[in-house]
Amino acid sequence: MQNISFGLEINKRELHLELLSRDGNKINVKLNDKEYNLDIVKVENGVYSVLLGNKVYNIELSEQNNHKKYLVSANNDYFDIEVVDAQAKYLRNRDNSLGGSNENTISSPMPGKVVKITTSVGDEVKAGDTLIIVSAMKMESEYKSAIDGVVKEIFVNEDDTIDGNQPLIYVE
Amino acid sequence: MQNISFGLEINKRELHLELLSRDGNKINVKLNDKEYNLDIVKVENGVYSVLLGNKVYNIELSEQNNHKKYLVSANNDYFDIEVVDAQAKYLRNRDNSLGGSNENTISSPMPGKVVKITTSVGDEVKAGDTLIIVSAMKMESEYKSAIDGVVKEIFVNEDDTIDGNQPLIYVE
Amino acid sequence: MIKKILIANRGEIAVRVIRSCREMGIKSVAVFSEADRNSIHVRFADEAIFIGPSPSNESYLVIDKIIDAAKKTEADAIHPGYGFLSENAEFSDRCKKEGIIFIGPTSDVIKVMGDKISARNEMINSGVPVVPGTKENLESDEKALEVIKEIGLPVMIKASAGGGGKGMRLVKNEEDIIDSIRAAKSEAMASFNDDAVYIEKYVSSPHHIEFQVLGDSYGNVIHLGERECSVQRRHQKVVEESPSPLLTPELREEMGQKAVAAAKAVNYEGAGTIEFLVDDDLNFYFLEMNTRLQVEHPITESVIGIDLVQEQIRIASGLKLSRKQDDIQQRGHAIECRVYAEDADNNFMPSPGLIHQMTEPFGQSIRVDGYVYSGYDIPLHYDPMISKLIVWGVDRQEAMNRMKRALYEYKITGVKTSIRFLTRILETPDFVNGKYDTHFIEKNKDFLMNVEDRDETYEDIAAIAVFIDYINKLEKAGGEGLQRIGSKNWKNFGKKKGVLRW
Amino acid sequence: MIKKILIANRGEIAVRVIRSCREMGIKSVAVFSEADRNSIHVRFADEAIFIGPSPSNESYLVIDKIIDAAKKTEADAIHPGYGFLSENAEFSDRCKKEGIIFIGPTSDVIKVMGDKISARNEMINSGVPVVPGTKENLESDEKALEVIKEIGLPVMIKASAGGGGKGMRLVKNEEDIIDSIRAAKSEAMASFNDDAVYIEKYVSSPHHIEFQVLGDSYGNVIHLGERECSVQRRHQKVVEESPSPLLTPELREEMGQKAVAAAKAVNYEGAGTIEFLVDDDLNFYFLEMNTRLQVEHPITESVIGIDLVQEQIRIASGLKLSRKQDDIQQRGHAIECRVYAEDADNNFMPSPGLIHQMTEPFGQSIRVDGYVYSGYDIPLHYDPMISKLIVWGVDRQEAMNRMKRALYEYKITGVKTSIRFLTRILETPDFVNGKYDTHFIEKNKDFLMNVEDRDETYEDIAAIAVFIDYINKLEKAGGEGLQRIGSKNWKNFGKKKGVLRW
Repeated sequence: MQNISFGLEINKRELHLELLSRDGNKINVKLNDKEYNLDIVKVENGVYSVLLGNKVYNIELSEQNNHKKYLVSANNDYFDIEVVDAQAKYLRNRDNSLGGSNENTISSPMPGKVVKITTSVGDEVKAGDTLIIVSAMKMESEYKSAIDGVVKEIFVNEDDTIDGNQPLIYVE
Repeated sequence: MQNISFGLEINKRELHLELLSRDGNKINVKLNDKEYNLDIVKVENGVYSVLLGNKVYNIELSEQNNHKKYLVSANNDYFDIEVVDAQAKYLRNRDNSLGGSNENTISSPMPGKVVKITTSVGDEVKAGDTLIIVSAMKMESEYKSAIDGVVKEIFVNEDDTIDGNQPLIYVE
Repeated sequence: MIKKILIANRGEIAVRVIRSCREMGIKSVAVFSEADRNSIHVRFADEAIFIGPSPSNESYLVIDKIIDAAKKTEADAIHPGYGFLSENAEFSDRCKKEGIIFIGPTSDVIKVMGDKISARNEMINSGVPVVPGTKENLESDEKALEVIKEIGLPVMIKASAGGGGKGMRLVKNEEDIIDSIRAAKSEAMASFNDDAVYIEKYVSSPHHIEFQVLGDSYGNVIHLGERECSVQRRHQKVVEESPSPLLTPELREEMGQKAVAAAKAVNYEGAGTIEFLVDDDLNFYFLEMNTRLQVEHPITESVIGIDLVQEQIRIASGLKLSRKQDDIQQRGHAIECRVYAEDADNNFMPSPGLIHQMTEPFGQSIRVDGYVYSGYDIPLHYDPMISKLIVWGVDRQEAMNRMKRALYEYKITGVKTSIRFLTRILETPDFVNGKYDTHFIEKNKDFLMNVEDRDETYEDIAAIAVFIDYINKLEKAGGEGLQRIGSKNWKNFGKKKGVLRW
Repeated sequence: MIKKILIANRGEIAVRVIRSCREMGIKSVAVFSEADRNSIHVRFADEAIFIGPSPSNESYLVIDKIIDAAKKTEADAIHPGYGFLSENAEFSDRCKKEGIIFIGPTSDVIKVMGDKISARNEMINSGVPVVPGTKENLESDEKALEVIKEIGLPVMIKASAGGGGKGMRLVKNEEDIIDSIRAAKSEAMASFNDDAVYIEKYVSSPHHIEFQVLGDSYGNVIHLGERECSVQRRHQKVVEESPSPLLTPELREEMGQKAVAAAKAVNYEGAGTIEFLVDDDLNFYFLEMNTRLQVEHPITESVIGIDLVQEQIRIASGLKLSRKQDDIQQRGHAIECRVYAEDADNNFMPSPGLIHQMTEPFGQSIRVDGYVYSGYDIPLHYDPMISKLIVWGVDRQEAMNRMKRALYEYKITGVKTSIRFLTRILETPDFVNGKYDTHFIEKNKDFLMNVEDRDETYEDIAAIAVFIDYINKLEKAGGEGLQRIGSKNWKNFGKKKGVLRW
């Protein structure tokens, strides 16, 4: 049997997982240098029932915008988990090499509606300037530039409905 | 626009349906010679919310063994509905021409476990003879031959788990 | 205090017991057969342990396996739920020998109350009224004829070890007496390996009314009022309510006292139920005692404001009852409906299988004790009851209204259920007026099964929904299917930003 | 009696009102905006009618559209729920003019109680204690300085038309008085087009305790005991309970009498709530009256055993109150937790979006008043509250235990919710001991937000579940993905006869 293994990032901590063996629901997994023998069954949409020895764990997954990002809840705690395979590593490295202290893409972690854009392409802005206001569920949030720079691109219009983490304004 | 139309059988009553027009959720359908203007939205897996004028109807569908048979519940009433298109008509006609008073395929409407088979291939049986006993959920049901004849084929073994409406024994 | 409880059961009652354990801070251990790995009781417990193949006689009913599981998980107590091993004297004994607390009575009590003749005798000695009849096994035909002459026809012949209607005969005519006794004896021997039978006067159109009792290890016994359980189908309760529409306060008081006397007669510890038959003249007779939690216990919990499983656990831990009889007060009215996976229109044939989608009722004073969920495949091997719907109301009218509302909201697709049948019961005039006995379902069969007052528009709209669903399916399948029916504007049909694809 | 009610609201409160209508045999009419076609209130009502675009100021808040909908559907009454038009005097008036029963008070009562200065004056005249302060608008700086000297610092300056904390200033130092008054006035003018402000003594660390009252059109008024609402975040209630751990029977009696006096002062008809501030020395002061159903009304329903919406409808139909003050008795203890779609770890940012899967808690004495379901896309446009979880227990301890159990069972995926935050509140020693005031959340921030006592095994198992889920996904996608990770035995992974493919 070929080994199956790849990395995960959980709340920014990197993990390496390897599937050592499996037989039906019973799996043997190496997580970093810890071995787990689990009985794991998918019981509902995104819901896994896990037995570690006799101990019961219930894990709920929901896929986020792409297939590699998960919002996981376990014991009513939340974990942001991302699969880091070759493709993801490539993209991340590329993003990091693109990124740096002299650029800033503004986004809102919550989906919502663009209430107001207080800047225009070509404007010079200072770190801390409010550039865009997003509203969701009767709550408004202001998003500010993290750097001094020039507004290079605005990806949305006022009154647009936006997804969480979608790029809104690019400052360089 | 091309008309879309085909037949349905509801609790053995035949209906002909024709989609006259639609615009988003709003549809105009002809059912036999009655016209309906409905606002119909699928809200959950198999659950439709329907407005006829302002009146609210909730319809729950579940697909049965094949894609053309539905168990429908509405107002906690059950309807067995089958789509009767060209293919289904062909199959039905074929089945009917095969069938007749001198043959009998025994099946159980409920899924279950075969507890006992009281006959063998080649046995002569009389109408009313119990041929097979099926058990589900602590209840046993006996299935009898509808005709005098000879057992030609037995499709299952004792202790087999069976689906509802699957052929069990063929008598001719 | 007990620290960890193994629940030797499955389904709704396992879930219900696990809930009380969690609330008390007690660890719970689920056991599961092959069919039950993805049952909800496995998910809700703190621990879970596999005990064998799906048929209950290879898993849930095997005493050795349950004891093994309790030892492996170091459970200090076992809750048997109802059914399975809950009234098994050997199991109670075995737990004791293994040093595990059995949450239920001792084997002696189970034995005395499990044998109908010995139970009758205990009751007679304690002044609890029983149906007139014999106190011992009928050894000879002459004795039988003599006794029956004294009691008067009609009579019931019953197997002492009986249950489920086996070894039971109703005798109306003198010439049938001897034959009936012989038949009952031979059936009893075949079913229970014990041909002891006895005779009771036949109570016609009886009400089945039972009293919940609690007893602690200090000799305190209280009752928690009654449950009316006369809505029955094949000796199976379907709808229960508390208080009973039949009882007067005086009769309740008297029957409650007798129920306490019955429990005291056997030094009863834990939660138990005294079942009575009540005739139209309000004469009442001891029928039997159930030495375990009843399926319908939640209606008592609603009306009294108590958690019976917590009480069982406290009593088993050696604590005194926390309430006295005077603290117990019925408040408002509760009704329970048992929801079965069955086809009520087709002789109540079981309907196991996959639940496609389920919407349960919510809101004020509604309780659902269930265990199935959307995507769950109801196994063939166990009881067809999938949930109990319990409502409370200020009075009987409000409770009935609320139950009808809850049944309206309750949607289960994929399998057939008794929800519509239950709705019809709630609409039956005899039920609405609270004038019913154990012959209710038989008497009202025509009304209950009538489908002629169905709203035809529903049928048409159901057909249209299937029509649309099928078209969407063809559309999704694309290619051939799509071309066959033509296409205009279909791409967006039923699509909506963010809606999950089913 | 009212025959058909239009519910001018959405979300859980619309569903809740529809349920009572159905139980009473009253037809219900839902209204819905574009975003709400597939909301559950549309499915549960008897009729439903579209009223416009998603933003509430183009649909739920447009009086003309609501009135139109009521006329088209021939509703004889309108229930406003809470929020939206529920405390809008103009709407109440308009209903009256159109011959539609408004289920709530008259416009006069709404106006008097909506203006804080006039409400204060009504209370003072009726002998209901108010926080020491002014009875009228502060016209001059001199007057303000004089009044404040009399009351003593610190004081609150409040806008008479106020709400939501706007036009409100806390003044601790003498030198800040004049500036604060000017700032409050200008903010009040900007927000409410009315610069009237008044001064109240600042009650430090107050408890927020409110009394439910019911009044009929025959002048009868009763109170139904109190609700403790001190667990607040940004003036938003989060957890409520009844009875309050703070009150003594004597104080409850006294405050209840004052609440009744307050309602009688304005000839109050319907269900209303008198909010009080209570300080640590158990002095209490009228804060304001809410002339509608409160979000937290179910805890009163649990403890008293009453359906407040049914009572509202009966009163609006012109019936007399069915109970007298002496019939009202608190039984046991109830707690409510408000579940929000929000990210508690991230400054409580709203978290609208698609619910992938939801498991709601069930069992004894648990009530969920919610409106979202698996596959529902929570709209951006409305309040982030998705449900209220209400439990009842024999006593406070049992209620807390039950609430923790219910929160444990409550699973919502796809969006973040406040369930963990609520669980932490239930675990906070100050809450457990019942010793808390409106500063509870601020004071216990570190404990509430602490994540260090998390069980690390959960994190590992969460990672493994993702690992397996992702492998399954690659496997399903077939071809490339499958080859990349190799394959042995995968075909059957997670497959089981009859399990739905997700």
